[in-house]
Amino acid sequence: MPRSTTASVAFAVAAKDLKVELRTKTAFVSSLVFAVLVLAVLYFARDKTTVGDFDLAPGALWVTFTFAGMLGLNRAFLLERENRALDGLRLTPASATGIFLGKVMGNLVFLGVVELVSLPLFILFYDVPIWSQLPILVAVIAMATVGFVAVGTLLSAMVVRTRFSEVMLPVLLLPFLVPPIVSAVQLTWRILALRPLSELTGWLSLLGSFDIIFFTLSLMLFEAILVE
Amino acid sequence: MDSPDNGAYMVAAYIVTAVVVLGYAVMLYLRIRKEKRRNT
Amino acid sequence: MPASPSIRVREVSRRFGHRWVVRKVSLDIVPGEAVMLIGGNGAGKTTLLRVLAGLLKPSKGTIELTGTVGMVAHHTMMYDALTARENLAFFARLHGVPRDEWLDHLLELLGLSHVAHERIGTFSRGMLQRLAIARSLLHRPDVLLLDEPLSGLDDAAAQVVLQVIQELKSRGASLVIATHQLVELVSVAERVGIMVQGALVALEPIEGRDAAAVVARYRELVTHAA
Amino acid sequence: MTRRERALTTAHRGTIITGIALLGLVGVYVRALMFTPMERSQGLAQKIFYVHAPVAWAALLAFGITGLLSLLYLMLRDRKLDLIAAASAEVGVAFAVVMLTTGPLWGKPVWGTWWTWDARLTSTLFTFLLFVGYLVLRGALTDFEVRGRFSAVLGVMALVLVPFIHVTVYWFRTLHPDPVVMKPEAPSLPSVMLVTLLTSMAVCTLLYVGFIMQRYALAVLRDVREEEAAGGLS
Repeated sequence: MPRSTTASVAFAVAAKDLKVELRTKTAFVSSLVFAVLVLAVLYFARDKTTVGDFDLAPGALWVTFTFAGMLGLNRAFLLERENRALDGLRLTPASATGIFLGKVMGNLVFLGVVELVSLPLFILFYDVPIWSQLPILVAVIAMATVGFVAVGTLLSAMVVRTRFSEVMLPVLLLPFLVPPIVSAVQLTWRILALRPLSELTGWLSLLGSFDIIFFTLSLMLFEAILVE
Repeated sequence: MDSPDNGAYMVAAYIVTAVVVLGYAVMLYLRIRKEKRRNT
Repeated sequence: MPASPSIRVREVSRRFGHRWVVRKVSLDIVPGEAVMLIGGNGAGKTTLLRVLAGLLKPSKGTIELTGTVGMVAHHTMMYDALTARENLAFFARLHGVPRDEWLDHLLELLGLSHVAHERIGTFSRGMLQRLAIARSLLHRPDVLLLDEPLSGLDDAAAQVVLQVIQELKSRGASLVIATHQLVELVSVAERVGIMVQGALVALEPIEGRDAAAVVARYRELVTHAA
Repeated sequence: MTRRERALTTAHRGTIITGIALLGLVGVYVRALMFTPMERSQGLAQKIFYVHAPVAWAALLAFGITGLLSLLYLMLRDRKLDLIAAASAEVGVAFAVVMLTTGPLWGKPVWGTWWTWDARLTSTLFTFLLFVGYLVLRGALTDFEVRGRFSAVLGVMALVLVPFIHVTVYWFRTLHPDPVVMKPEAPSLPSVMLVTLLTSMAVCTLLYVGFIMQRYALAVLRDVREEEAAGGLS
């Protein structure tokens, strides 16, 4: 009997998640609308003369990404709760690791697209030197998103099994956002202010170690959540 | 240099500490007593 | 020497919180045999099946299972937004089963070829049930667990399912079928297990008894156990 | 001794320890308010330190124990560990409430702002929110086996997160100039003040022990009652 490897399971799960999302688009549209809303509100809520673009831009970017992302995180496991599809997954020899990695990949792609679409909007609202700093900025966005998604995927696997998962996820996830999002904001602020790399290394190392530690921890703990 | 006159904050802090600690202790005691009665 | 059992269940119990839902069930099933489980709602049939399937760990007792398991439950365990074929292809991939011809055969077998490319969100109860059976057969399981396989099926669809059960038995699979519809299923099962409040109060060969006789036996045990 | 009897004795002993600790707290109040000299530069408000720091210590002790027991629970799956971890979390939250109220009361007179975003105060705030989330999650799960597993997972995640929060807030914090005079680390205290501080810490630790014994016993009593109501495995 051919075995399904963790990798093939992960890709199958991620592909399925994204295919379903492409068909339904509910979570994607709501995340996007939310992102635009937050960007617009923050932009129009300030007096340009007193609050400069530099002061507001990093915060606006990360508030948008964080909350738009949180909106979409539950989707991955709500999908499994419908028709108890998760039981179908558990009936196959697919490992918990494979399923977790698949869900994380699905969420990363989902969030990546939301970020990709709202970034130009962000540039529209705030004239900050994005283009020259794009590579390092994208790297920081990617790192923060990985940390945020790894923890968020683990927590949403638990939360969807309670009655009020929509409210519960932000409550549990907020403290976990402090290290990655604060680092990301600090890095974004310095990047946009064209500060030398030496000023970035501290926060980059914090963000990097958060990603590595929490990705591994979430991976290992996911099995304890899946088994009944 | 004479010290700032902020004794009021100290009093407030000590009162708050007492209220919360005592409040929690009493609440615990009552919850246990209620449970004891339901448990016989 | 009887064939070695494909399922060996020893004193299995399972609780949710403090409530014991399955109590000290022991049973052996040999290849090619179908056992019918009957009992009221809350008798523990579904929980026992989920424990046998490995979805729930037994709180006490042990299960030895040779070969692979397939299950059909109340819920379809599939994705409404995907088509019939996409669902099967997804689970086939997780089972590591090469797709294509085997999938088409299953869809054919269960009379779903004409709707293979439609989203299952639009399917009727009967179509979903048959697709769920197709999904449970993807990896050619040695043991198949069916929870109310005929519920919500019209006569034609029920006949298809009964045919599939016969065919699986002839190819040496073991089946456990939890059901309320005794009439149709009594003909395909060798033995009947009667569950009352989580306990297997009886496990007897059917020996050609018809549905009415089995129901009478069930009532006798239920009143006795109450 | 049945499980219920053992729980009743634990509750009883816990109540006694809490009683003793509360008396100790009265002693600390008397000592701090009357017999410990006022710190000249901060004034009387500095005395808030003698309750604020020990309470903060007790809160972090409680949360640390919850985290460690959660890790042990995931390995040993012993329900006792789960119930003690939950009890410790609740007690930790109670202490954190005291810390988060006395903190600003101390910050305002001494540093001019209610919330100084001081590294330790802020990291305790987020740790407090983390464990409030822990209790909320427990409340939302009815089956005790799932509740035990899920809260243990969150407990372990929280244990690893606390140092991260501290570093993040500390780095963030040191970027802004220090608002006024003194940061609330434990400054080198003259001995008489130090003794007050240490006795207060001892009292708070004893209080923690009393509270956790009571809360754990309560949880066991409830569990025994539910178990009997559900009937055995006969």
